[in-house]
Amino acid sequence: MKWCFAGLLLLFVSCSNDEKSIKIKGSDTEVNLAVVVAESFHIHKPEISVSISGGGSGLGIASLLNGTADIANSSRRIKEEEMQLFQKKGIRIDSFVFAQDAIAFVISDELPIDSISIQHLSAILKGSYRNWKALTGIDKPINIYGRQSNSGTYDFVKEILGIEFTPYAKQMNGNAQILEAIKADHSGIGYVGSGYVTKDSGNGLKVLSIYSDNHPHAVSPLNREMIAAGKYYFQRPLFQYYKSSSFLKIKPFLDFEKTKEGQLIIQSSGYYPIL
Amino acid sequence: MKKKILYIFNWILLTGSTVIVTLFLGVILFDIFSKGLSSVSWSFISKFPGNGMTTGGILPAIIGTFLLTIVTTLFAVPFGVTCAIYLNEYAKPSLLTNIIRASIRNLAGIPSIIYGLFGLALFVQSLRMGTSVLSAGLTLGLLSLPYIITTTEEALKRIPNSMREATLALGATQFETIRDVVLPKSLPGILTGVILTLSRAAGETAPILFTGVAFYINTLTASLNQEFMALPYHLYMLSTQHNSIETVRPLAYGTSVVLILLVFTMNIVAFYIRFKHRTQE
Amino acid sequence: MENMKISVNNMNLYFGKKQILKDININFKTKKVTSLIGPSGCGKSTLLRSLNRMHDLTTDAIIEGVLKLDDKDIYDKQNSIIDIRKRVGMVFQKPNPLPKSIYENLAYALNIHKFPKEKIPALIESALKESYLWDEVKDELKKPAVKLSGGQQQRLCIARTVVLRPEVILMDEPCSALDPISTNKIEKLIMSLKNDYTIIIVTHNMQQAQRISDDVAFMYMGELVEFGTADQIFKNPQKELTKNYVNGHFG
Amino acid sequence: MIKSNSEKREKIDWLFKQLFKFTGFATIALLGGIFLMLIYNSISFFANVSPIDFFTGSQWDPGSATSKYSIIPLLASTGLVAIGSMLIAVPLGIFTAAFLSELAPKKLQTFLKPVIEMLAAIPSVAIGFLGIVLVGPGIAKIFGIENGLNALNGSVLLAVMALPTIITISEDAINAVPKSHREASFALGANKWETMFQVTLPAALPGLIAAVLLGLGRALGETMTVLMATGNASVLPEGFLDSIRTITATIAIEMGEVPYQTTHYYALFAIAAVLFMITLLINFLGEYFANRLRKFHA
Repeated sequence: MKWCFAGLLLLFVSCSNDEKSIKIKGSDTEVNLAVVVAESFHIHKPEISVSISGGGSGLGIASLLNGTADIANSSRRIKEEEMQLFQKKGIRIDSFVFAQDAIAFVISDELPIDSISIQHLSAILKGSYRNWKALTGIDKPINIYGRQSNSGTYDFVKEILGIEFTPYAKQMNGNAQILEAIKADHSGIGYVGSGYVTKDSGNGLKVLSIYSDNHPHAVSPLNREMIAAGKYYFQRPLFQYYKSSSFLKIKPFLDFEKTKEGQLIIQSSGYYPIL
Repeated sequence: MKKKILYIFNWILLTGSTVIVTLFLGVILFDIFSKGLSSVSWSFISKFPGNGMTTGGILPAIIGTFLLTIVTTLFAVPFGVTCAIYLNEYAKPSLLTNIIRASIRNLAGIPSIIYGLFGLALFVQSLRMGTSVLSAGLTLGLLSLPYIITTTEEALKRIPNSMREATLALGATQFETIRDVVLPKSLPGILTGVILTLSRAAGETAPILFTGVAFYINTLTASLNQEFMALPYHLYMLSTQHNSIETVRPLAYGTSVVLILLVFTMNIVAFYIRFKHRTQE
Repeated sequence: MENMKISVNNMNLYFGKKQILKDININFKTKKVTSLIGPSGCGKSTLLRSLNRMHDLTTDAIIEGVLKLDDKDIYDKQNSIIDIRKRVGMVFQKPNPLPKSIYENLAYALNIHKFPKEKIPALIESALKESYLWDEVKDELKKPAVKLSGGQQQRLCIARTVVLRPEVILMDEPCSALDPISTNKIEKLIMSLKNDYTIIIVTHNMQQAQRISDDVAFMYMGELVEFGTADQIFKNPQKELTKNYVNGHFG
Repeated sequence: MIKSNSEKREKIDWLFKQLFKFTGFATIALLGGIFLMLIYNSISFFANVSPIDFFTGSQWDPGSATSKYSIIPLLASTGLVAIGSMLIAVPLGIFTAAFLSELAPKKLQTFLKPVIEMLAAIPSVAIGFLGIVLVGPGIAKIFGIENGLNALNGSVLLAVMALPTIITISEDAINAVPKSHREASFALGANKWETMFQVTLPAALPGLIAAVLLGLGRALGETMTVLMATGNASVLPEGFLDSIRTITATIAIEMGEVPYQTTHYYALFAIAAVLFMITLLINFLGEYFANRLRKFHA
């Protein structure tokens, strides 16, 4: 019994080397990319421990605010009200764009369309179109597989289209679950980060090209050149937010992302390097 | 004739139910082991995940679960056993003690995620332990306390009063009686309860979700204020969060096999202790 | 004037609101065997257990009156309960050896009372001899005590009490769980122990009380009905109640 | 010298008594703290959001511009999936318990009891995993729907998890029915089945109710399984084939990502408090029935 208490005490005392561990949180879109980067980073700086958690972009920013993360990955810009929370707490933050992402709209390859207009997409996501008939001639209900409200992707799509999602949109835990669902559901439509569709997303899926009044030529999110030219409608920078005060601690990791090796990893994971 | 049909119907009802329940376990174990056993190898349990967690092993998750269980044990066992000793050996039997006892029993039925909330509010925030093995371990410790208190009290209750009187009459103090007779004699019972509780804690996911578990960590968790990977969360992550779920499905199955084997081993150890103790008596 | 070892004056005992013992006055003589007899539930065990403060852990027990060991108040807070129990040992109805070896059963009390280490083996040997157990167990002192027969276990419990050299030994129906042969051995043991110790024994067995006692106290419904020498109580009881009981008319 | 030894030992005894008392109370206080923490944070929530909206609205949508905090869809989801699980688990559990105590030969019992204990030992996350890879696709196929992540999936899995509790307690309850009851029934000429359905099971009823309540408590509080297997759509469910989102899953999804000490954060504590009250009530009721059984047979 006595040594139990002693052991407990020892445990409390042995909390140290906080400086050597970096906690990265947030953005389901960026998490797998961050894992791959951290794996390579370990080879260069094995003394620094990097732990990564996913969730949504909101999770990352909230964790940064709550002090449980050192770097907040976010696939969207920080919101005004979030910024206010940081100011209220007197925390100064900086950001770093380490890659670009394009959001892909995915459907089953059994549906006979390859591209879709922004207007139709908005109508579907708002819930005005609830059947594929008007668009494809096939009489099937439209099932929307979206993300949860904390997701940066969710926010991004919502804001760029200027809509509110229909409450019938299913809120999936992550990009991967959306793909799984659409693979099984031949009348589904969903959106994921482009990193999820480039490699081994499996068969049965189709990535929609997007066109709008300004760009009548449909652009695929997998088209590297068009993205480099900034021509895809749903493309966005991927952010990493951090507290200004802890910059020195996380600098080695950010530096590694900027190296050629880092950018190569980003590219091979299906994202687009910073220009 | 009608009676006979009723007979057969009843028999089928009861036997059928039992067969279905047995089948549940059979299907669960068959599915997981038939698809997962081939993924499990020495390198699977001794290597880090690689290539964006699509290859490699689950070593950090095993180490994380191990560390977590140690923190849980060091917190829950001394406090739980002490509390049980207080309730059973010292506290006067009154309405208040009975209410406390009933509350503790009922706390064992509180959803585990609520312990997670409390752990977040208390350890992560108020006590500033951050998201870490320590916070998560203590949270699981809280979750384990009611079980440990209840099972320990049951073990203490099985010690007949005549055992206590034997030493008391020799001039031993109450503490000496507890130390020299009550605890040694109830040890197997306490141990069984503790191991069963820990096996439950090791398989828990909800309470560690926001108290310290990480998706991935590129070194082994070496200090208590670091985040960690854990087997049950790893399985959750691989089956719902990973970007190529199909590719990592064998890893998910392999992780389930390791997790279930771990939990079953702890259960078997506990049952063995109980069995051996019972036959000795 | 005979030497009094324990004296009980105007004692009342309650469990909660229920009165168990009513106005007890009794003196136990040094180096004599006193038997407490009476029907079940008359309070004789309760009285016995109050002599070495075994009720202390029964939280709702209230004891009034003065109980003295020699001239020391047993219930005085100044007096250590440890010392009281060391001087007043107790043997229970059912043998309750500790879950240890035979040797450790005896060594236990010596160790907690910090007897000098080098003296312990000799003390144990003499206690076992005194309890007529030595010849039966001397070759297997390491054996777990629970492996002994019931009678042997009870004699071990007596030896465990004797090893501390107490002044008084309380026995709560020590033979009720034993066969006649073991009972016989224990009775013999009691007869020899009374040369050195004051013995107070609770028994249901009239013949046994007659055989071993110097004094006998008859209790009924929480009251001490009659107290006297064994001859007096069994041959010439003063009270009708006593007469009926010892003649086996009730109880 | 001996005197001082006793004094020392009594001091140690006293010290340890205080230590046991202190840790005992500290542990109890810590566990009591859970309750206070929930209440405290819930009060902070209701300072911002009216309880009427909380208990009457129909939308849980904390992310939108006009945040809506209504527990109703979550409560309905939780209730639906838990009741569904009971519809499956209660008959299976009670009949299995009856089989174990009335029909099964000793040898079969020694085989079946570990089976039930092993079922109880399987971590919830593994059950949830099977919901994704096995049960969900199966349900999708049987009902011809595209996606099996729905309330029915959750109910099946929760039934599996609640079964060990229900079986164990029901079996105790049936075993506790005195032999004399059965013998009396046999003596009146009733056969085995009539005795079981008309005498034994009714006599064990309080225990069976306790079993169901405690199983229900387990199903209501389960997190990982429902989080993984039910699709997590926070709308009012219309049937078992709808995706649902329980209280536990909502906490699991959203707690990690809310800034601390905001309305949304407090909202999660408030729904947790509601869940806490419900499970506490059910557990106390279960205990009440279990005690009645004990007293009845004592």
